[in-house]
This record gives sequence, C-alpha cells and structure tokens, in this order.
Amino acid sequence: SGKTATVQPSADADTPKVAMLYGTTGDFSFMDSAYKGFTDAQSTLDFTPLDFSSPNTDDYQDRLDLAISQGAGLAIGIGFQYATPMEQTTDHPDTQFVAVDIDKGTEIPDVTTISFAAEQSSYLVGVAAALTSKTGHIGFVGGVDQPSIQNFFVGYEAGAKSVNPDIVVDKTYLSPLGDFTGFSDPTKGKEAAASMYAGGADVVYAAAGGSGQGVYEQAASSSTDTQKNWAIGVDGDVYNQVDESIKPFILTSAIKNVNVAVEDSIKAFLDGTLEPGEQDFDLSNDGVGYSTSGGFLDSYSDQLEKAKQAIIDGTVTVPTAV
Amino acid sequence: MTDTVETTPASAPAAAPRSLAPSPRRLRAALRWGLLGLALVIVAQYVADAPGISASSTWGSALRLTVPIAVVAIGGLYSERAGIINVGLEGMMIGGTWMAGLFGWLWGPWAALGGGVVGGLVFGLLMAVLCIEMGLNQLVVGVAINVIAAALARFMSDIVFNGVDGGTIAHSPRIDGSLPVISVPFLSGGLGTVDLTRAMESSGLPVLTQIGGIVGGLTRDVSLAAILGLLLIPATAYVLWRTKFGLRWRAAGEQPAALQALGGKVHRTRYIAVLVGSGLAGFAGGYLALISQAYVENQTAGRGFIGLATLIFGNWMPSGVFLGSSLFGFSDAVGLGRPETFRALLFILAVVFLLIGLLRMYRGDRRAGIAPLVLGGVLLLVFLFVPLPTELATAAPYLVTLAVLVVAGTTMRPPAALGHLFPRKNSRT
Amino acid sequence: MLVRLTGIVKRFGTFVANDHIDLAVRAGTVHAIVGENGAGKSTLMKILAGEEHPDEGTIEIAGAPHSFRSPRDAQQAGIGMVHQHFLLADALRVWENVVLADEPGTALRLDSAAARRRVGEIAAANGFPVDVDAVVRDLGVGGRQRVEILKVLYRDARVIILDEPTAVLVPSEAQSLFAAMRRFTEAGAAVIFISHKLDEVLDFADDITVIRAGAVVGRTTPAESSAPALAALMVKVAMPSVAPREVAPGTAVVLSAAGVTVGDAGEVPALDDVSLEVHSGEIVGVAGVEGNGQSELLMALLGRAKHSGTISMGDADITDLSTEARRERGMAYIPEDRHRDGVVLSMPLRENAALGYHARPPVKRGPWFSRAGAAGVARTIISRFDVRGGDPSTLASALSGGNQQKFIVGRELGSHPKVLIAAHPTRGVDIGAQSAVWNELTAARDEGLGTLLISADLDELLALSDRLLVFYRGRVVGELDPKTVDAQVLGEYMTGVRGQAPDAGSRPDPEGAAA
Amino acid sequence: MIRRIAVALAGPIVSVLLALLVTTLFLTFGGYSAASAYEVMWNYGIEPASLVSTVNNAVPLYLAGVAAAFALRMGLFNIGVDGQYRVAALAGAVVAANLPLPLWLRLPITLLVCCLVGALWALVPALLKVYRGVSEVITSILMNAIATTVVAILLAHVFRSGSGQNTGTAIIGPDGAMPALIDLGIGNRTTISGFLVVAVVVGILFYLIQYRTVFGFTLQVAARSPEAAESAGIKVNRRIIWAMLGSGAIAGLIGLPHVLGTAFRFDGTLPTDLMFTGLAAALLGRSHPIGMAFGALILAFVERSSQVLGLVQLPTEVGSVFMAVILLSSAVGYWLTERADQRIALWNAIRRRRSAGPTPPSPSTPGLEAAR
Ligand SMILES: Nc1ncnc2c1ncn2[C@@H]1O[C@H](COP(=O)(O)OP(=O)(O)OP(=O)(O)O)[C@@H](O)[C@H]1O
Ligand SMILES: Nc1ncnc2c1ncn2[C@@H]1O[C@H](COP(=O)(O)OP(=O)(O)OP(=O)(O)O)[C@@H](O)[C@H]1O
Ligand SMILES: [Mg+2]
Ligand SMILES: [Mg+2]
Repeated sequence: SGKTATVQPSADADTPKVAMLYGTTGDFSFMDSAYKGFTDAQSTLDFTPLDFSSPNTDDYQDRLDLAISQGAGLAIGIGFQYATPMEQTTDHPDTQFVAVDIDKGTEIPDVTTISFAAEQSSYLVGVAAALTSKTGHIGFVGGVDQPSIQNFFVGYEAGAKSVNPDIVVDKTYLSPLGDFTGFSDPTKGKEAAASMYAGGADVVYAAAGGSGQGVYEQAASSSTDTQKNWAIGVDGDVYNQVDESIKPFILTSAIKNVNVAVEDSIKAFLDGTLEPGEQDFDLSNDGVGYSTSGGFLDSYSDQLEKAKQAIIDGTVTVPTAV
Repeated sequence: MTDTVETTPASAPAAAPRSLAPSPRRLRAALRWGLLGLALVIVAQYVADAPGISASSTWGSALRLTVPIAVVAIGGLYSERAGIINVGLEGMMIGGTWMAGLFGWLWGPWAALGGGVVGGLVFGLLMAVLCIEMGLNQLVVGVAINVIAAALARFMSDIVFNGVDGGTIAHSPRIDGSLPVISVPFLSGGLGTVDLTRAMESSGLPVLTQIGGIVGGLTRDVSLAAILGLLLIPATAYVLWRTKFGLRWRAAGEQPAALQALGGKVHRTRYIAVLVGSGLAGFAGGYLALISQAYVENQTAGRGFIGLATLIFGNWMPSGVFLGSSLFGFSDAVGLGRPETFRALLFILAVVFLLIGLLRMYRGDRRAGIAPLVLGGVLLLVFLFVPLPTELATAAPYLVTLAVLVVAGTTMRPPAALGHLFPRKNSRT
Repeated sequence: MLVRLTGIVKRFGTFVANDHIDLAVRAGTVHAIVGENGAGKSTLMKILAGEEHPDEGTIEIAGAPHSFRSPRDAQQAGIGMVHQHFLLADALRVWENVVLADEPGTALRLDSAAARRRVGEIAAANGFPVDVDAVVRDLGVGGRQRVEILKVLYRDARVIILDEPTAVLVPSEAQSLFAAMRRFTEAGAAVIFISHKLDEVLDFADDITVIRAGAVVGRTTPAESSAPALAALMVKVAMPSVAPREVAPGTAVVLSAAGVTVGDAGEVPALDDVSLEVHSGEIVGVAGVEGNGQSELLMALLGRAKHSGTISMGDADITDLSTEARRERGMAYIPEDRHRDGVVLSMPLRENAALGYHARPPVKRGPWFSRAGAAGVARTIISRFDVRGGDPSTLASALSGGNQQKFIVGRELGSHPKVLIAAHPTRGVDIGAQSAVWNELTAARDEGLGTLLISADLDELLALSDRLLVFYRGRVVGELDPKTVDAQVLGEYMTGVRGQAPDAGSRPDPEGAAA
Repeated sequence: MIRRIAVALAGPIVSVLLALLVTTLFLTFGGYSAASAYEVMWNYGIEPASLVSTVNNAVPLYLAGVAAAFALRMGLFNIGVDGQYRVAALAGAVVAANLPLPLWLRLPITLLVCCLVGALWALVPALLKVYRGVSEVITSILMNAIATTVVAILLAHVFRSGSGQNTGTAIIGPDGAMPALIDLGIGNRTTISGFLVVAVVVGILFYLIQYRTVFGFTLQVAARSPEAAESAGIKVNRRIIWAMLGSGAIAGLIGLPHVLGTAFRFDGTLPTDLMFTGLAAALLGRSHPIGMAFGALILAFVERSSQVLGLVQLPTEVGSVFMAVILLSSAVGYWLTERADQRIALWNAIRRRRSAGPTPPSPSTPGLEAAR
C-alpha cells in the first residue's frame, strides 16, 4: 500500500466512497475481522475506501459527521455504539448507514443494522466441549465482564448442558465492566486457564480477545500424556492463527463472520441492493458458526449438525444475555 | 493537640542492616506466622469448601503473577533509591514487551529476555538524560515516557510486525520455544524423580494435601525466567547493603551533596541506577512477552503502576517489595480462580485482622487495635452472610493491598533526596 | 608553609566573592579566619577543598602547586573540610557516612567489618565517643559534627578546615573539640578554623586572618590583638554588649508551664515534669547541653507536641489550643533551625513575612491573602531590622544566614507579642547582626515582653537573662542568677554533676539558687 | 516585561516545534511523508466544526489538568483522578436522569453531587496518608482499580437501564442535560457546550483559591516546608486533606461533559484515560490556570485533527505519538528557553558593567541583584 498521503483523497476519485468507522485494529477479534472484510472488499471491488479509525471512545458522532462531510456513499459503523449517533443523524440523503453488531431487534430508520447470534455459535462449541470432555468439567474465560461476552457464556453453558446436564462449567472474567485490559492480558488469561485445567476442566472456551493467546498456550503446556486439554477459540478460526505447536489443542472456534457482513454490505451497496432494516447473521445464513479445522470434531459431526439444525428450525431456542 | 512531628521508624530503611541473613529470632517469628498461616489455609479450605486455596495451581499462579510485579518494582527501586522518581515504569515495561517480541521472534526466548532489557533501557536512557543531565521534572518525564512508549509501540508495530507472518499491529510474530522449566527433584518431580508433593496433594489427607499443594505449586515447573526474576531480589539486597556501589547508591538518593563532597560521582551513580532499573523494568516486560509467547499490545495492563505501588508499599526495601508483590500476586491468582477460593481468602484475612486487632488490644494499644478489629469483623460478616458479586474477585489484589495498608500503615520513608535535582557542579557560567 | 593560597579570585556572575586573597597556613598551627556574614570565608574554604574552582590564583600544598578538579583531588592532597551546614546522609549509619566513596573492600564486596573497625579506631584515638553503628539521624549536633570530623580524619587529612564548628556546640562540646584540634596540630596537621566567636579565636588560634568583602583586611595573632580590635577590623562596629537594664521586670506571669511531660508511654520522657514561669518584661534563659529536653519544651509550648501537664498564657489555659490559636494570643517563636522551621527558602520575603501571621490583618483581608499587606510587613521588617540583601520580592534563600535570622527576629518581634519563645536567636550570625538582635530583644523586654530564651551560647544567656534555668535529662535541675553564677558552676549543672536531686523536678534546687 | 512575555511564549512555541521535529523523524523513518500528514491534519483541524469540537473536547482535559494541579501545588500526586471521575460520573448520570427537578435546579445539583463523590473518593488516600502515613500515590492507584470494580458492580446490578449490549444508565432527558452555550450554526454540530462555562468558573476558582487566598498561601507553605508550616500554626495534615478533597472535587466533574453532553447516560463510552492527557495539559501549561487552558486546547486540537489521518492511509497513531512527544518536548522547551533567558540576562549584566567602566567590586554587595 502506498504510504504517502494523498492530500485530498476525495478530490478526484470517481468511484463511490465507502467509509468504515471503527476503533483500532489489533483486538484479535471483532475489529480485526471487520477490518479484514474492508480490505478484502477493496481487493475485489471497485470503490474508494475511507478509513476512520480512532482509539477514543467518545467521538463516534465525530467520525460519522466526518464520513458524511467527506462525501461517503456508505458509512459502516463497527460496534453497537454507532446505534445512537446513526439514529440521531437523520439528515443524510447521500449517505447510506450500516451499523454492525447491533442488538437483535433494534430498528433504526434508514439504517441497515446487522446483528450476530453469537450465542448460537457458542451453543454449538458448548456442545462440542461437552462431547469432547472426559472429565465432565469445562471452563470459560471471558475478557471483560460485559453483556456481549456474557452472551458467549450463556450460549456455551446451554450447549454444554444440552449434552450433559451435570457438566460443571467454570467461568472467569479477567476484568470488570469498563476495564478493557481483560482483552489484552494473556498473562492473566493463561493463569485463569491454568487454574481451570488444574481444577479438572479439560476444555476451556476463551472469549477474551488477545488474552485468549494465554489460554491456547496453557492448553498446550498443561497437557500431559495422560491428560489432553483443549481450548476453544472465538470470532475467527483460531486454528489458522496459532502456531503449529498449539494447533493440536484447538478443538474448534466459535465463528462470527463480521468480515462477511462488512464485505456483503459493500457489495450490496455497490450493486444498489442495500436496504435499510435488520439483518440477522445467525446459523441459518452462516453468519455465525463453528470451525472444524484440525478435524478434532469429525467424530461428533452428526451431533453437532443435529444441534445446529435444531436451532435453525427453532426447536431449540438458545438463551441470550443481550 | 496534633502530633505531626514525624516519628522516625525504629529501623531506618537506608542504613545497612547488621546482617543480611535473618536473625534466629526473626526466623522463629517467621516460622510461627508461617505455621499459623498454614493452619488458617487449612481451616479456610474446609470452612469455605475451597480446595483452590491450597491447590498447587493457585500457588503456582501466584508465583508466576508475582514475578513481573516484583521485578518491575525492583527496577523502580534502583532508580528511586538513587533519588530519581520513576513514574515511567509502565512505559519501560511496554518498551520491554515490544523489544522482547522483536528479539524473541528473531532469535528465540533467551533473546526475548535480553530484548526486554534493551527495550527498558531505551526509555531508561531517555529518563536519565532528561532527569539527571537536564534536570527536568521527574514526574513529567515519567508520565511522558508512559505515553510515548504506548504510542511508539503501536506505531512501530505497524511498521515492523504488521504483515509479517502472524504479526499484526497489536501482536508480534510468535516467539518460538520457551525457557526451560525446573522442578525440584524428589519434591516436585524434577530430573525425572518421584513427585512427592503431587502425591501428597492428591492423597486427600488433611494437612498433607495442603502442604503438598502449596509446596508443589511453588516448586513445580517454575520457569527459569521466573527464577531469574526472583533471584533479582536477594541480589539487589546484596548490592544495596553490601557493596561499595550500594553505599554510594543509597547516598546518592539520601544526600547527594555528601557523596559529591567526598569525591563520589553522583551523576554516574544515578545513571547506573536508572539504567539498571529501566533494564529490569524491561525484563519484567520481557517476562510477560515470554508468557504469551509474543508481544501483545497493552499486555502490561498497568503492572508498572502496581509495581510503583508495591515499591512504596515495600518502603523502598527489597524485602518489602518481595512481600508486597507476593501479596498482590497471590490475591491476583485467587481472584482468577473459583469464587469460593476468593471467599476463603476473605476468611483468612478476616481472621488475621481479628487476631492482629486482639493482639494490639491485649498489648494495650487500643487505638491501633480498632481498625483491624472492625475490618476483620466486617470481613467475617461478609464472608458469613453476604453473597459476593463475581466482579469483586477481579479487584481482589487491590482490595487486599488496601486492607493491609489500612491495618499495617507503616510510616513510609522515601529516600530523602527523591525527586531533587542535583545540578552538575560548575555547570553555571 | 603547609598551605599557601595566592591571589585567589572567585566571581559568582558579576559578583566578586573572593578578591585576590592570599593566605598562608603553617603546619602544626590553628589558623583562624574571621569576617562578617558573607565576607567570603566559606567560599575561600570551598576553593581550598576543591569544591569550587578559583577564577584566578594558585594553591600550593607543602610547596607543590595544585589545581583541584574535584573534592577528591583536594582530599588526596590531604585537605579535608567540615562544612558549616553538615553534609551527612541522615538515614545512613555513622560508619557508612565516614567511609562513603572511599570504602575498604573489593569491587563486589564492601568490607563493612574493616570499615567499622577503622572508624572506631580513629574515633577512639581522637577522643570522640561515637557509636559507629548509630544512624546519623539519631545523633545530636555535636555527634554529627564528630562524624564530619571523622570523615576528614579517615581520609588522613593534613589540613583540616572547620567552618563555624562551634556555632552549634555547647561549651563542653566546644572544649573537647578544641582539645581535639590541639591533638591534630601536635600530630603535624594544620587546622583552619572559622568562627564568629572572637574569644574562642583569641584563645585557640595561632594566627588570625580577617576578611572583609572578599578581601584580606588584616593578619594578626592573638597576642597582638583583642576582641574589640578584631571586631573593628571586621565590621567597624563595637563588640555586642548589653546595657544594664533600667526597667524592672513586671510581676504578671505571661507564660507558665506546670508539670509538662513529653514522651512516649513506657520510655524515659524527653521532657520530664517541667514547670516554669515567665513574667512580663523578663527574659528567662534556659541553659543545657543540647538534647536535654529543650526541643521538646519548645514543641510543647508551641502546641506541636503531645504532652501532659498544663500550659497557660496569662490567666488563660492554652493547653488544648492549637499552634495557630496560641500564636493569635500573642505567642511569638524564633525557631532553633531557621531553615527548617523559620522561613520557607523557596518563597519571597513577602510571603515569609506572613508566615505565622497569615491569619490576621494586614495579610488576611477576608478570605484573601493581601500581597500588598504582606509586602508592607516585609518592608517594615527589612528597614527596621536592617535586613540586607533583598526586597520583599527576593527569595529567602538568597539571603545570607545572618540576614535570614534578622528577618525572622524582626517578623516575630514586629507583631507586638506578649510572649516570645526564642531558640538560639543569634546562631551563626556575625557580631554586627548579633548585637542588633540583642538590642531588639532587650528593647522588647523593656516594653514588657516576656521571653523564654533557649541558647547554646552561654555568653548570650548570661548577658540577656534575668533568671537562668538549667536543663538536664529533661528536668529543670537548677535555677541560677546569671549575674552571680560562674561558668564553672553552670557547667557542673549542665553536665549533671550538680543539682541531681532524685526529684528535683520543677523546684529550683536550693543549692543552685544559693550559688 | 516584554522579555517576560517573550519567555512565556517561547516555551510553548519551542515545545511544539520540537514535537513536530521528533514526529517528523518518526514518520520519515516509517516511510511516510510527514509534510502531507501535517497538511491534512491542519486543514481538517481548522475547519469550523473541528475547532468547535476542539474547544468542547478541551474542557474535560482542562478539568483533569486543574484537578491534578490542585494537588500538585500541595506537593501531592493525585494519580487517582481516573477513579474519582469514574465514580462521580456514574453518580452524576443517575442524579441527572432521575432527580425530579427543573433543569436550573437539577444541573447545579448534579454538578455538586459529582464534586462531592469525587472528593469522597479522594478522601480515602488523603485519610490514609494522614493517619497511616501511606503515600497517596499507592492508594490512588489502588482506588482507581477499585473504582472500576465498584462502578461495574453498581452498573451491572443497580443502575443499568435497558438491555442488549449497552450497559448504560437511564437516558438523561433535556431536563438533566447540559444546554448548549452558543450554537454557531455553521453546519453540523457546531454548538459550544455549556461546560465551557463550568471550565472557566473552575479555572477562576482555582486561580483565586490557589493564588489569592490565605488558604492557598497556607497550602504553598505546607507543601514547601511542612515544619515551617507547623511552626506557623498551619496544620499540614489538614492541608493534605483539603488539597486532596479539592482535587477530587474538580476531578469529579471531568466525566460530566461526556455524560451530560455526548452520551446522555453513563455507559461504556466514557473516556477512560483522561488523567494522563489532563496531566499533560497541566504540565504544558505549567499548572497555571491560563497556561493549562492553552495546553488543553493544543492537545484537543491534535487529537481531533489526527482523526483524519486514516483517510490518507496514514497511521492514526501519529496523533498519539505527537501528543506524547509534545508532553516531553514541553519540558525540554521550557528548559531551553529558561537557559537562553539566563544567558541573555548574564550577558546583559556583564555588558552593563563593562559599559559602566571598570569599577572595583563594591564591598557592600549589591552583587546579587546585579547578577539577577
Ligand atoms: N553559589 C553562589 N552563587 C552566587 N553567589 C554566591 C555563591 N556562594 C556565595 N556567594 C556569594 O559570596 C558571598 C560570600 O559567601 P560566603 O559563603 O563565602 O560567606 P561567609 O563569609 O562564609 O559568610 P558567613 O559568615 O555567613 O558564613 C556571599 O555573600 C554571596 O553573595
Ligand atoms: N545558587 C546561589 N545563587 C545565588 N546566591 C547564592 C547561591 N548559593 C548561595 N548563595 C549565597 O551565598 C551566601 C552564603 O551562603 P551560605 O549558605 O554559605 O550562607 P551562610 O551565610 O554561610 O549561612 P549560615 O550563616 O546560615 O550558615 C548567601 O548569601 C546566598 O545568598
Ligand atoms: Mg559561611
Ligand atoms: Mg554563616
């Protein structure tokens, strides 16, 4: 990519402009995934990207205003925090809004809202965990004690209990609500997992951003010849991200296709088919799912597919925390 | 009637102790308190139904969580003992994690530790030049280093790590391999011998189980980096109290003019102290990077500040730093464990505080006895009747440290010249 | 000649502190340097000790020219200096302070046993009873000075510079210092000795050099000179003296203490059941070796230390009042350590003039701090008490010690107090300033001020006091009449030889009163 | 006088130039074009909307700076500002949303409650320092972490309103929110928040209390020489408590512009790191009420204008690098200008002396004045 600033980016561009408004990359999950969708779209589609990243938590409105003033035809806001600014910005005739990861059931006029049924994918990895566990004891390490993360736990626990009602599910959040160090503290992640593995859990689901790294490492290093410990990743397919030596311990990952949502929105916008309203990314449209890399779940694929189908059919309703 | 006239503590923390090895009396006292502690742990385990409190995993975690805080605090001790306030520990630690990520990725785990030291040194040099040479306000420089380190780490990651295999703007490529781990032979299974403590821990017999858990946790699979880090504490104590440099180092922080008048080199001493200290803070960062096998953005998570707090908590003494950081590390480990383990810790604290309070009352020091009694009583009531919100566990180390401060409340005695500029002689025209 | 300084010039900015000074010191002699505050004595000595670089001039030691780049160089040439303000690390032990920067042992190990032995030997050989393991913070002034001298002796100094060593010592301590000085000179060393106490100089020096405004204005010997002659050379003022009092002391008690005890439970109290009274228009002197409860008495009277017993001003019991309230009732205080208690060095004189008087007009106007008011007070003090070297906006640190002291005296007396508690009011002050301070104290006395005067300077006590209380181990062991007492008897009281009745307590010792 | 002004201005100017220089070095090293980055930032920064936003965003930074400075002048390092405003902002959000009173009553009460809560949170370190001799730095650090936990618990179990991912308190209606001060009406969101008034009032109060009252004087004395203070009848312990209370009370206001002006509730978007940026503003402005305002404006300007960097494929971290460097260079800048000033003074003195002819050094020493 060219590193020189193009002084007036909007001056001579004749392709439509698409702005992505997000925090900062490097969170190992949500933002990275969205960013991946944005860059993937750039390589296949023809548009002018406007990249609005900011580490601040108080300038969502600013970023939105900036996108409009720069003449963006589409503004994609990453994070539920964009719901309010987008709702309050009523006058945007030349700009279409997409809000990604909004609570299911939120309707904002003139805005495309995309929600993810993270509890559904978590349910499935919960099923996988319960099926794999030999000790009847599994764990969950959450980064920050906030609803979006609690949602993972609720689904996970429900999934596990659907297989084994007596299963013990440990949970630890690395930091309280409002303290985001829990998403980037692999040291604590590792110790939390260590305590669970030592306490008898043999599968630990890490919904902890960068802290998850510690959990994966601990799964590998705490495994012995007699006792194999597993870790479950989140958001992307962690199997593909970790080192070779860790791969054998990554049971599966709960996938949340934020990148797909971003890329699809851009595509729809360019095609002229983007409509305001709710879009739910869930199991039924493969907006969320679980990964099978490594083939550790091959022997349980029937049960997993059955559970998945049951959710899609509505015979099973996964509880949610949001 | 006020009594603001500061009573000087009986032992002056800057004067060399007569002997570095604890006296038999103190050993006996330590043994007594140790046994009492063990008894409490056993009781607490059954009262709170919390096997976690004596599990080897908890104690192993405690050890591993103690190390980075202890090391960064010792790093702070180096510079503060020489009279330079170090608020920049967090930044130096960040520098350490980043360089460790770079070095470790290129040359493996040992280089990661070395890289950590280098990363700390970069900011140590900056601090030394600005504070010692130019005499800028030490708080300003410290704060600035924290901000700069965080910004630079991200900026540099974008340039160096982003795009190379497995690296991102917030993450270095993986550090392959790790430092050897060590277990004690015949006690925790080192060198392929029997693992006595594990057998004890799984025996299920009271007392044996707990001793096995605690000793096993502290001696099994301890990383060489952790051992190195912990060894820094006695090594620092030795340098501080028993070497020529140590004496000059203390003098530079207490009364630099006296040192200079006798021909000592105040600036050189301060340089060395600040640089060594920053290197150690970076080492602590390197240790963190080794745990996650990579540099991860923000992985210091405020440990530099905790180190600073620990340094003050420990009254600028290596032994105090050790105590403070272990207290912190242990409560952190407990907070990360199961909820009932946290309750067990509450129970232990309650009993200890009540005991201290009663002891003080019995000795006639009523006023000093009230705080621990009240606090102990409240904790006991909480333990018995109040269901604790899970969020509280994450604050365990902070709450425990605060409670200990309320009860113990030492009169801190910082180095007398801490924060004072010492201009170079004859630099004025 | 062991030391020969020729044509030394030292400038600070544009100010010339030393102006072509020549000085020659013979081995085996005590060479005194006298001069008023700010004459440039300390500066000259710092040059000799390698702490300052002369702008011009040469230094010769035992005939060989030297150019010192650091104190270390001077030490190697055999020069050691004991500073006017001690340079000791309070938190370190005696032996650590002594061996600092010149420690025995190898690079990786400080041989503390050898160090302690060596320091102990030197101390014993020179008759300095010091506990080498004591922490310096716990030592009194005399002890600290001995540590400073030990530092010099430890480095085998042939030239020992003592900058105002006796200013802080009580007579007995001063005597032992002089004895030690003699021992040094007998061993072939030279002692350079700065003092504002001319009688000491005349008693103990072999040669005397007088400095004024940075230049040598006279060289003499005790035999050829006298105190008035020296004083005339120095400042062209007469020796300080006190005219016999003309106004009789009043009868009203303005300050009284009854059974005041200060100390931690279970320990020997530092101040033990002391009772005393000060009448209006009276100066009550407190004599005693430093550390016998005087500091605690000050703190108790001022309301800064916890104590038992009662303290009253006039009829009012002020035991439970705060320092602020006591000061508002007319208690003025000249502290023992002016840098610590008396002024804030980093503040201008204007703010310093308000110190202690900030809660009343003209400084306080409603909630506001009136700078104009404070500056007015400062200006009054400066002009009335002849404080030199600054105006209200000058930082207190820019004043010399003597002028700082005059400023403090002026501030405290200028408020028209009822009671003055004065500790060492002329410590380290040249004789010109000293006589000014004495005059102020007696003038205020004649106007009815009751003063409690604590001093280590016996001449001062004897000259000013109407009554003299002697403190020993926290108790009043004697009440003496300064007009009749002789130094010998007083010394015996102060050292506890006399007057130690089992519970002499507050009652004046009959024998002492008779003496 | 002119020289004094020149010196006062030279400091910040040199600082900014230094910061530009260092940032340029980094950018060039990273292979970016610094000139184009600055151009883009400047162009965006001076747009009216940006300037308005700069002013609004400078307010919390200014408040944080004043809070830190209030304690610093008593020699206390209140590193607990973060925790104090966190707790206070929650209290403020709850009061502002629920108090059944008209705006003109509700708003002042909200401000007052925030001050009180912030002060209370700061009281813990103050009391521990006075009664237990524990350094305020360590307790403040602990209290910050505890504040996060306490707020998390209160939010999760007591004050949370609504569901979903948003963990905020109830929405604050127009009867509780801060009204706009002026609407410039030149496009989107160009209203200056009423908090500007609050900031100005706080700045004036800070100045009066610290520089003009007897209380401020006693604080200064207690900070510089506790012993002299005690002898003068100033109770140092009380000053410590008051200074921390004052600092905490100001800190309590920091979160309010966001709560009452941006989010209209307390939620996860409350900025968390204002303490250090505020401290940076205080340091840039040398703790002087007006200097700090400039410091806060500069930092807010950089923060705002760096938002645009992503547009031109430049890393947004440039903004944070610049802010970090400006913090340091401000200290260096002051150092340089002070040195230069001293040199000039000395040259002047010597020249004056020379031109006055070779006078012998006057014995009655007005030398010190001459050297000044
Ligand atoms: N570091 C300095 N910078 C500027 N001026 C100085 C410095 N040190 C000393 N002076 C000047 O030199 C003069 C001489 O100071 P010095 O300390 O030698 O006086 P002194 O004779 O020792 O006085 P005292 O009797 O009070 O101790 C002072 O009045 C002061 O004006
Ligand atoms: N850095 C400095 N700048 C300007 N003047 C200085 C400086 N340092 C010292 N002085 C001056 O040097 C003089 C002597 O300083 P010193 O501390 O020796 O005072 P002193 O009179 O000897 O003190 P005391 O009588 O209390 O022992 C003072 O008048 C002070 O103004
Ligand atoms: Mg002198
Ligand atoms: Mg003097």
